Amino acid sequence: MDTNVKRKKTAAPPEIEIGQETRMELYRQQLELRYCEKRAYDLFLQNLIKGTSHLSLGQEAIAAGFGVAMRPDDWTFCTYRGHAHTLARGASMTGVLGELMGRECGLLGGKGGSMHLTDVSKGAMGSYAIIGAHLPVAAGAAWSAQYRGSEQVAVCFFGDGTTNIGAFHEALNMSAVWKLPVIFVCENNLYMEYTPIKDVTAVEHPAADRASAYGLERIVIDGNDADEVYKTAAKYMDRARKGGGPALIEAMTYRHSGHSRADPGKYRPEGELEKWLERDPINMYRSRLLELGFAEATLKDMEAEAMRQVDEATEAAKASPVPSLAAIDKDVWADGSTAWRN
Amino acid sequence: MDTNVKRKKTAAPPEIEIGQETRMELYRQQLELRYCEKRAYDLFLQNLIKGTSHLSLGQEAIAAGFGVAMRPDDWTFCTYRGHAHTLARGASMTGVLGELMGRECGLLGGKGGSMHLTDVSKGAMGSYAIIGAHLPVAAGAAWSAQYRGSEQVAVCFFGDGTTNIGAFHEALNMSAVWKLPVIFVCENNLYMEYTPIKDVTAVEHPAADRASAYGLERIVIDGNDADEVYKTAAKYMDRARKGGGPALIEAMTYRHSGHSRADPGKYRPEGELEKWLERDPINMYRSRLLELGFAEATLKDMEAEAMRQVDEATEAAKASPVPSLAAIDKDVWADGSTAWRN
Amino acid sequence: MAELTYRDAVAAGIAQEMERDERVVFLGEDIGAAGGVFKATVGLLEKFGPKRVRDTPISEQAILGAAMGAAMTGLRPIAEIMFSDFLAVCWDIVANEIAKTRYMTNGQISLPLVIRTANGAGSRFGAQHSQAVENWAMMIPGIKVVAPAFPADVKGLLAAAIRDPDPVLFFEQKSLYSMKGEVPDGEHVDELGKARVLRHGSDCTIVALASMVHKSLDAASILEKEHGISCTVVDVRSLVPLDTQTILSEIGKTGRLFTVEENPRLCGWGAEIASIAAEECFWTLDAPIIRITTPHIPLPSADKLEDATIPSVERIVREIREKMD
Amino acid sequence: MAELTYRDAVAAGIAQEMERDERVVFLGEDIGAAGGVFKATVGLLEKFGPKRVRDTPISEQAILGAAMGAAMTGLRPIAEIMFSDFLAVCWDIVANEIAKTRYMTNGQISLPLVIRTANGAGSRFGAQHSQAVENWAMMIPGIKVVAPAFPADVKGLLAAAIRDPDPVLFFEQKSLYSMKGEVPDGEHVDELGKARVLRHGSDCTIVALASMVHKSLDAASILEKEHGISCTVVDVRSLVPLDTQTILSEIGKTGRLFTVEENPRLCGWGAEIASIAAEECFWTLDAPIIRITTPHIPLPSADKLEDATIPSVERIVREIREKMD
Ligand SMILES: Cc1ncc(C[n+]2csc(CCOP(=O)(O)OP(=O)(O)O)c2C)c(N)n1
Ligand SMILES: Cc1ncc(C[n+]2csc(CCOP(=O)(O)OP(=O)(O)O)c2C)c(N)n1
Ligand SMILES: [Mg+2]
Ligand SMILES: [Mg+2]
Repeated sequence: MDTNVKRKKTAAPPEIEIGQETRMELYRQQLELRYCEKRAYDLFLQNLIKGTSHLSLGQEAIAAGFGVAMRPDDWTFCTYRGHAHTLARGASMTGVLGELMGRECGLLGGKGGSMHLTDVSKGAMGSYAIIGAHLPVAAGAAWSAQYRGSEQVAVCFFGDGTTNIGAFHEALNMSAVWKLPVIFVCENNLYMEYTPIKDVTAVEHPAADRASAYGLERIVIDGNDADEVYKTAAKYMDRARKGGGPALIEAMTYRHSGHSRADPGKYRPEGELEKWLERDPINMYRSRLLELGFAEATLKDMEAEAMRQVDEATEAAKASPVPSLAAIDKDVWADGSTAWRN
Repeated sequence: MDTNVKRKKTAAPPEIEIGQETRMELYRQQLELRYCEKRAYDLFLQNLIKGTSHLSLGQEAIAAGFGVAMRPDDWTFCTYRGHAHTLARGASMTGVLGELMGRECGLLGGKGGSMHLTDVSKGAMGSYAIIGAHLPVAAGAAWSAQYRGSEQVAVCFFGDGTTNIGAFHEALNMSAVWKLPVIFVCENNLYMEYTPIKDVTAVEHPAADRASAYGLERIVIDGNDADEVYKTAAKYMDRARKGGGPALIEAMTYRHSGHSRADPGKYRPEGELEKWLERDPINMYRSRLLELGFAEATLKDMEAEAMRQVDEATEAAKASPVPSLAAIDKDVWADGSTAWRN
Repeated sequence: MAELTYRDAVAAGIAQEMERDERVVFLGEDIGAAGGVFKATVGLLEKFGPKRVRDTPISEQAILGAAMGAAMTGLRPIAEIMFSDFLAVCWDIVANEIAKTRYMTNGQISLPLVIRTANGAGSRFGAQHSQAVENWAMMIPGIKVVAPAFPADVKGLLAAAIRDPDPVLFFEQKSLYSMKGEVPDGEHVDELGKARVLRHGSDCTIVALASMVHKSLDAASILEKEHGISCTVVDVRSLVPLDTQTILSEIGKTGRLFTVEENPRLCGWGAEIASIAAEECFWTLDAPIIRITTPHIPLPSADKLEDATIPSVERIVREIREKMD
Repeated sequence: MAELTYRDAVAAGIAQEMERDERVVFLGEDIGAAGGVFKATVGLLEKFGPKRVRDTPISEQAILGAAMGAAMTGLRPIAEIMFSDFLAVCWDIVANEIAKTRYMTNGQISLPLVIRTANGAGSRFGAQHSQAVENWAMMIPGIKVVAPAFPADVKGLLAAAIRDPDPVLFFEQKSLYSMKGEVPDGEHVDELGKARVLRHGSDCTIVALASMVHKSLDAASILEKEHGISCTVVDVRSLVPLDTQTILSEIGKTGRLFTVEENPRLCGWGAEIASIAAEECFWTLDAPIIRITTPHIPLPSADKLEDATIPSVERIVREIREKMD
């Protein structure tokens, strides 16, 4: 498995400058996502989280890079692997962990679960568990921004495996023809569930090598470098806001854990995980910050603070009751009911 | 509208030689398809054909070029615009016209209609009326040929508009990954139903400009030149038979009539049809044959013979009874029944 | 009152709502410049321009996905799926996304959108362009399902659907597009979830939908005149919400229930109504519940075969007469 | 007799048929190297090789299209759709292509293929990974629909489905994968279209499917022991073909019918059976037909909510007891 993704980069380096504040924010975000996902993992082991769950461990730089670059009124559309993206928009950690644990305080009151995290108040417009479905939905949100001239951008995250389903193709074509302000972000972590993406895809870069089919640029970036993600995000979102149309960005990354809770990840070749652990986005970013002159103490403080928040959220979620059964019969319809008959 | 398609051709000219016999066959085929479609049109006007119907007038060179190049055991998959492709495999004209007229002698005994012509005995494996659906089906047939080592090829015809639906993408990718012996032929007649393809597609050549997304060559040919179609067909089918995998061929053409029976074609810009009528495949082919030294009398004989066949088929179809009502309750299941209960 | 065709009532309903609410947008294949393959949307592009009336590629998943994304961010889209059979290519967006999103998000996201589609048989189009699939939709929790039988209902129910805060699947009956009928002048908005009793009888209750309403009315006349059987005819109009009050009360009055469905037999909406009646009106039913449906087969295309397959006036008369003996 | 899990019975059924017929091939996502996300196909790749056991891209339309194309040209493919909810993304290939092709072609094309899929709730996966959608399939003329409740039936009915000359949609119950049961040694082939009476009672007849069979059996024990109500329990096993003879005869014996469905209420298979009973057993029914179903809502994910939504043993007991009063 080739981890030397830099070599494949073809997009010209973005010219955006990253300030100190932004760097701190990028680090803080990554820490929160990492710690929160690790906590989710611990909570499984304690059987406090039921059902399935798909962690983003190792992929945090993408969520953080975009999360920091987005405006508050931009929209995120993500998949079942959506905890990080939802948190990156500022959704409450208690709400996320609570939802995973099926508690009343959960973002969805326990009705949606791990695969459907949504916080409309933060622009987190849903996590979609059917592969491909949310690409056209994101295009639709972008259409509405374009229609209203609101300069909002829709950002849609999905995996490498998702590039082989029909909805990907339809959404990309329509977005390109209508010049919609939508950024499609393929998090290429080299695997669909357990099958290597290269075994089932006709091109090497499942997203980028298809950009030309929609008249778009070929863009491959290092998804483990939060700065690179941030710059790319800012550049293409800016273009989209100004009417320049969509972009399709392929961010190379790797998930440290299995596909989902049930998966020990045994199908990965010897040494592959280890190689990628050397490129851990958070460790890399920490080193960079130190090189750039940030104080070790500042970073330690940030780390402690992120951990404190996760602890606090964990306790709050644990303390939350399970949802009342009355919730079952609410909210199929906008009038709050579930009635199909009179 | 640019009708100068030669300019856009990028595939190296195939080296296949066309013999005299083949040329006669190509002309004969085109004549039969043309006369038969024209007859279908007349039969509408006489209200002898009910329902809808989609003619291939103007697109005959593609069906003929492939029809002549295919082996008897190869498979054709086509769309509702499938009369020509079905006839080109040798299906009976009486069976085709009979089906359009809803008669017992119809290829499908009146149960399928114009949009579903099928003659398995001739390798015409069905006409599919839902856009895109037959591309994966053709891939499946190719998979079975590959599995059995039978050296059969599946040829799948579809329109320009079809390249924007999800099933196109899924079928192309899977076929490329599995190196299936399937040839995808996009008949680009510049319109989906009434909407110009360029208004709804992100690239100029809806099929060819996407070939690279599946690791395939970019191929655009003049679909009104039966020789060019034949040579291209022979070349890529031969490669597919030998394990070289699929091809995606975009054949530029134009339909002389409306999309379907109900369509007068008013959306076409002034002069466009006229320009394409100058490139009528049959007139062009006739001139070429004369240039190549074929005798006028030979061609006239062929024309008369084709017309005689169409007349004969028309009479046979008209003489055929409407299907017996007993047919309704037959053939949902392989045991011949339609029973869902005991 | 103006006389309009069923087809023109579609355009009139859309125009009425686009005029009053600029959040209403409309997208689909060949709906704009061409006015729709059934000519049901002629004039809308000219009136409202290409920003609000958008011709799309052949990408049904993208069409409905776009409608959904637009609806959750403040627009009120109307999406056309040309033939209801094609709902199969975008069924995920209907059944898994649009229908479930409000509930899954605990009410955070509402989806005020309408999916219009041409439903049903009678045009000799064959098995992939003739299905009556309203029960595909009824089966899925989270979408409202409407199927009008008259031009006035087309306009009024379409307007109501567009104003409704929930997703509505609106089934237009292909075979009725050229039917004419009185449509109220001026703004006309109906109410979703109300059945209508079109004929009051004393011997049996016929419950029907869309084109089957007309056939049932014709059958009821014949049954009355020729066989002295007096039928109530209920036009269901809306499968979700379902007006069980009206339906059950009309069944109760006659003690006999016949449902007339165009869709194939298994799991049709008639089965649902029969099961409700068999639970809730059991003691007032005087005889078996009879469902008249298309047989459970794909639809044949030849005219004679198609006509013999879909419930006909003759068949309705015959079945009711035999069963009422 | 060996004891096998429901999950291992899947692999055993496939292996049995792949051994005897080399036209049988198997494709799907993560089914080969990984042995399936439910580990129901472990060992097949090793045994039969990558030519016959093919891992595919995430392309459900291509998977089913490929199965269809292969079936019409001489193979006997088994295709896996990982979760039955995902049938929505390839519904066109199921409902419009596979189901209709034999009829439309006047019998020219037969499609001996099996679509296996994991169906149903109970794993806290939420609304898009927990649906019981067997009625989506039952509704479509032209596909057979099977849903086994026991490991022996998994193997026997899967083998029968693979040998069947028609397309079969085979619903495996997610929540039963780890259930153990006796499976006959050696070749085991069952017959499609036969319901099975699992318990004979005198007071009422419960008709159930898949996981609801187990809950109904448990409820029947409790009803007998604690309330003196004696129930017949019928495992439908096959929705198409439907064994109406067995079902109607068992309803006739008790005069009372309860259907127990996991799917949401509207247009479920229980409605179909209720409508058949309301027509054909009307005179032998002693009381209203009662359908016990999941409410007509998307499925919530939290364990407590999910458990309260799907019919439980307690609810079956309660509803039957109340109605039998
Ligand atoms: C239509 C559909 N098919 C299959 C699945 C099952 N499934 C869930 S995740 C997944 C793999 C997705 O891979 P990728 O897009 O690379 O995302 P990743 O999980 O790696 O983030 C699959 C096949 C699904 N949810 N929806
Ligand atoms: C899924 C689906 N959507 C829409 C249609 C309606 N429809 C029939 S033909 C057609 C246009 C197809 O255009 P193209 O692929 O270019 O083929 P052509 O008719 O030009 O040969 C459309 C939209 C359909 N049959 N199936
Ligand atoms: Mg991946
Ligand atoms: Mg075209």
